[in-house]
Amino acid sequence: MIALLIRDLRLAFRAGGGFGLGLGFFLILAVLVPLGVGPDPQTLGLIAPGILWVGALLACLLSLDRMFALDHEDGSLDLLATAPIPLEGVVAIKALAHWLTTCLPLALVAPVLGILLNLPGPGYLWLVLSLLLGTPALSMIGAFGAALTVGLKRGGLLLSLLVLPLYVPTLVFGAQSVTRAAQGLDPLTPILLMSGITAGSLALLPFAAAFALRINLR
Amino acid sequence: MMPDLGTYAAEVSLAYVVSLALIALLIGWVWARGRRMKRALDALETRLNRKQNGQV
Amino acid sequence: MELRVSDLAVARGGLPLIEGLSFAVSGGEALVLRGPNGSGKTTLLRTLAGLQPPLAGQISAPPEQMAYAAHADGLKSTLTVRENLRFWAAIHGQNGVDAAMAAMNLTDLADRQAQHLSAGQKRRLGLARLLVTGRWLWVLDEPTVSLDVASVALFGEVVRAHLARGGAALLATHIDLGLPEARILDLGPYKAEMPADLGFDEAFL
Amino acid sequence: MASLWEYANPVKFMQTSGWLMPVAAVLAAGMIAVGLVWGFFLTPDDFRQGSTVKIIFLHVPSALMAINAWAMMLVTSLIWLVRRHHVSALAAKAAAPIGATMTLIALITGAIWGQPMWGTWWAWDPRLTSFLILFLFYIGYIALWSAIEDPDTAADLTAVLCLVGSVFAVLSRYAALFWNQGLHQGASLSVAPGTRMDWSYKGPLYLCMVGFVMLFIALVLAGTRTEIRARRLRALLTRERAMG
Repeated sequence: MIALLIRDLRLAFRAGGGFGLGLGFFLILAVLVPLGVGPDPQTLGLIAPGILWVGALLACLLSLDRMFALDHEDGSLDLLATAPIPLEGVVAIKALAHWLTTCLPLALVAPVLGILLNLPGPGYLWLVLSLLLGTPALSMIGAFGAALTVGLKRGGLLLSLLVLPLYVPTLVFGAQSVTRAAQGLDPLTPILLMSGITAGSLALLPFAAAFALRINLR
Repeated sequence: MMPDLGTYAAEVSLAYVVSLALIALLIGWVWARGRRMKRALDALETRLNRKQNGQV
Repeated sequence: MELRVSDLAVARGGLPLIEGLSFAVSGGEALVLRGPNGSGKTTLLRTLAGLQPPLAGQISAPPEQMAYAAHADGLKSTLTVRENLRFWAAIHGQNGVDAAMAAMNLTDLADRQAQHLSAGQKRRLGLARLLVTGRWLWVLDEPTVSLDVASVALFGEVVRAHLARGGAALLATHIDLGLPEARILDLGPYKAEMPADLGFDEAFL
Repeated sequence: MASLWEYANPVKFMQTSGWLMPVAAVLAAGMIAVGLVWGFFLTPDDFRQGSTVKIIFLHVPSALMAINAWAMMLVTSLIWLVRRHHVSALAAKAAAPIGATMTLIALITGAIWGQPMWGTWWAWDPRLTSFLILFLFYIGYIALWSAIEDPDTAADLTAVLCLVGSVFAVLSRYAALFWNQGLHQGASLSVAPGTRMDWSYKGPLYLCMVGFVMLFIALVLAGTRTEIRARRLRALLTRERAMG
C-alpha cells in the first residue's frame, strides 16, 4: 500500500505527471475574477470565499480523469486488481495521492490568493482549515467518479458532469464557513457538517468506487 | 370561455403552455422511440425467421 | 500445487465463447492454449485470474496464486526499470528485484527509464515482473509478442527455470514459443454453441 | 411476495404491461384533463396570489413526480444490484428522462410563479435550488447510461451512481436549507397562511397529482417496453454476428 502511494507520488512529480497544473489553474482563476468583476475591494472581499472554494474545486477536478485512466491504459489496473491488496485500499491510496499532490498545495496557497481577492482578516485561518478538512471529500468523490468512467474513451467531460453535483454539499458548507468567519460570525457549524461529509465519504466511497472498478475491469 | 386571469394572465397561461408542451414532447419522444424500436425488432425477427426456415 | 478446471464456461460481452472446458496443470508443467483470434483465450485467462466471473464451472486454484500478464505490461514509462520492479515486488510482499533483473538480462538497464527501453526490453521487463510476484502459476496472454528470436529463447529459459522450481505456466498464443516440452490444448472443440431456441428470456445475453 | 418477482421476467412483463400501459394512459389523460380544466377554468383566484395560484396544479404534481421518479429509480437500482432482474434496471433507465422532464416542469412553473410573487424569475430559494441540483443528477445519470456500451456494465454503474447520488442529493437538500432559509411556503398545500384550503383547490390538485402518477406509470411502462425491445434487438444482433 505504501509502495503504491510512493509510486503515485513519484509519478506525479516526474516529467509529465501533471503536478502543478491545478495550482496554476487556481492562480489564473484568482487573477481572472478581479479582471472580470472589477477592482472594488469590498465586492472582491465579499465574494472571495466563494471564488476561492469554487476555484479549488475546479482545480481539483482537473487531474481526476488521470487517476485510474493511466493505470487502465498500461494494464497496471488489471495487475493491481489481481494483486494481494484489496481494491478498496487501492482506491483510498489513489485518492490520498491525489489529495497530497493536488488539494494540499491548493489549501496552502489559498491564503496568498486570498490577499489578491481582499479576503477579510478572520477568513484566512478558516479558509485553510476548511480546505484542509473539505478537500479530502473532493478527492474521494472524484475517485468514485473516475472509477465509474475509467473504461470510457472520452470520460473526462462525463466525469465532471457526474462529480460536480456530488460536490455541492461540501462546497456549500466549506464556502459558508469561510464567509461566516470573514463576516465575524461563528464558522463552527458549517465546518463540522462539512467534516461529517468528509468522514462519511472517506468511510463509504472506497467500497462504491472499488465496486465500480471491478465492473469496469470485467 | 376564457376565465378572467387578472393581472397575471400572461404568467399563468405561459406556465400552462410550457408545461403541457414539455409533457407533449416527452410523450412524443417515448412514443416515437418505442415505435422505432418495435419496428426494428419486428424487422429483425422476420429476417431471422426467414433465414432459419430457409436453412432447414 | 495444482490448478484443476472443470466444466468451465466463459463469456465475453454476454456472448458465450467457451464451454465444457476441463484441464489440469500441476507444478513443473506448462500448458499452451491454442485457438484462432476471438476463440476466447484472453477471456479464459482473465476469468482464471479472477478479473471476471465464469459463466459456469469450477476453478480449483484461487486467483491469489496466479501471476497474470497481458498485452499491456503495467509499466510506468517515467519510472526506471528498478523502480518498476521494486513497486510490484512491494505490492506482492516480495524481494528479489536484483535476481529478476539478472534473469531477464536487465541489470545493465536498471536505472534507465522504461520509456527509453526498446519494445523487446520492455517486454522482458514485463516478464521480470512475473518473477517478483512470487506466485507459482503464471497466466500469460501472448507473452512473446514483439520479442526477437534471442529474447524468445531467453523467455523460454525463464519459463523453464520457473517450471524447474516447481512453478507452472499457462500460456495463450498462436505462435511457436520454443517450449517443446509444453502440452498443447486446442480450444477449438470447446467453442460454445449458440442455443438454437431464441426465447425471450434467453435473449437477455 | 414471491409472486411479485414474476413480473421481473421479461415475457411476463411484456404481457402485463401490454394491457396495463393503455389503462394507465387513459386514466392519466382523463384525470389530468379534468383536473387541469377544473383548476384552470373553474377555480376562484386566491385573495393574495390572484390567478397565479392556478399554477399549483402543474407545479406540485410535477415536483412530486420529480422526487418520486428518483425514489423509484433508487428502488429499482437496488433490486437490480441485489437480485439482478434485467427489467428492474431497464425500468430505472426508462424513468430517468421522465423524472428529468418533471423536474424541468417543476423548475419552470416555479420560476414563472416566482416572477409575480417574489418579483424575480429566479431566486436561489433552497427548494428551487435543490430541484436544480436534482436536475443535474438526472443529467449525469442519463449521460452515464448513454456513454457505456455494454448494457450490463451500464446497469451496474448507473445503479451505484443512483445509490451514491441519492445520499448526496439528500445532503444537498440540507446544505441548500442551511445556505438560505428561503421564500417558499412551508407546505405547498396551505396556499394562503391562516386560511384552510378549500375543496375548489384541493379537488383539482389531488386529481392532477393522481393523474401525474398515472402518467408516470404509463410512460415508465412504455419506456421499459422499449428498453426491453432494444435489449433483445441488441442480443439478437450480437448472436447473429457471432454465428456468422
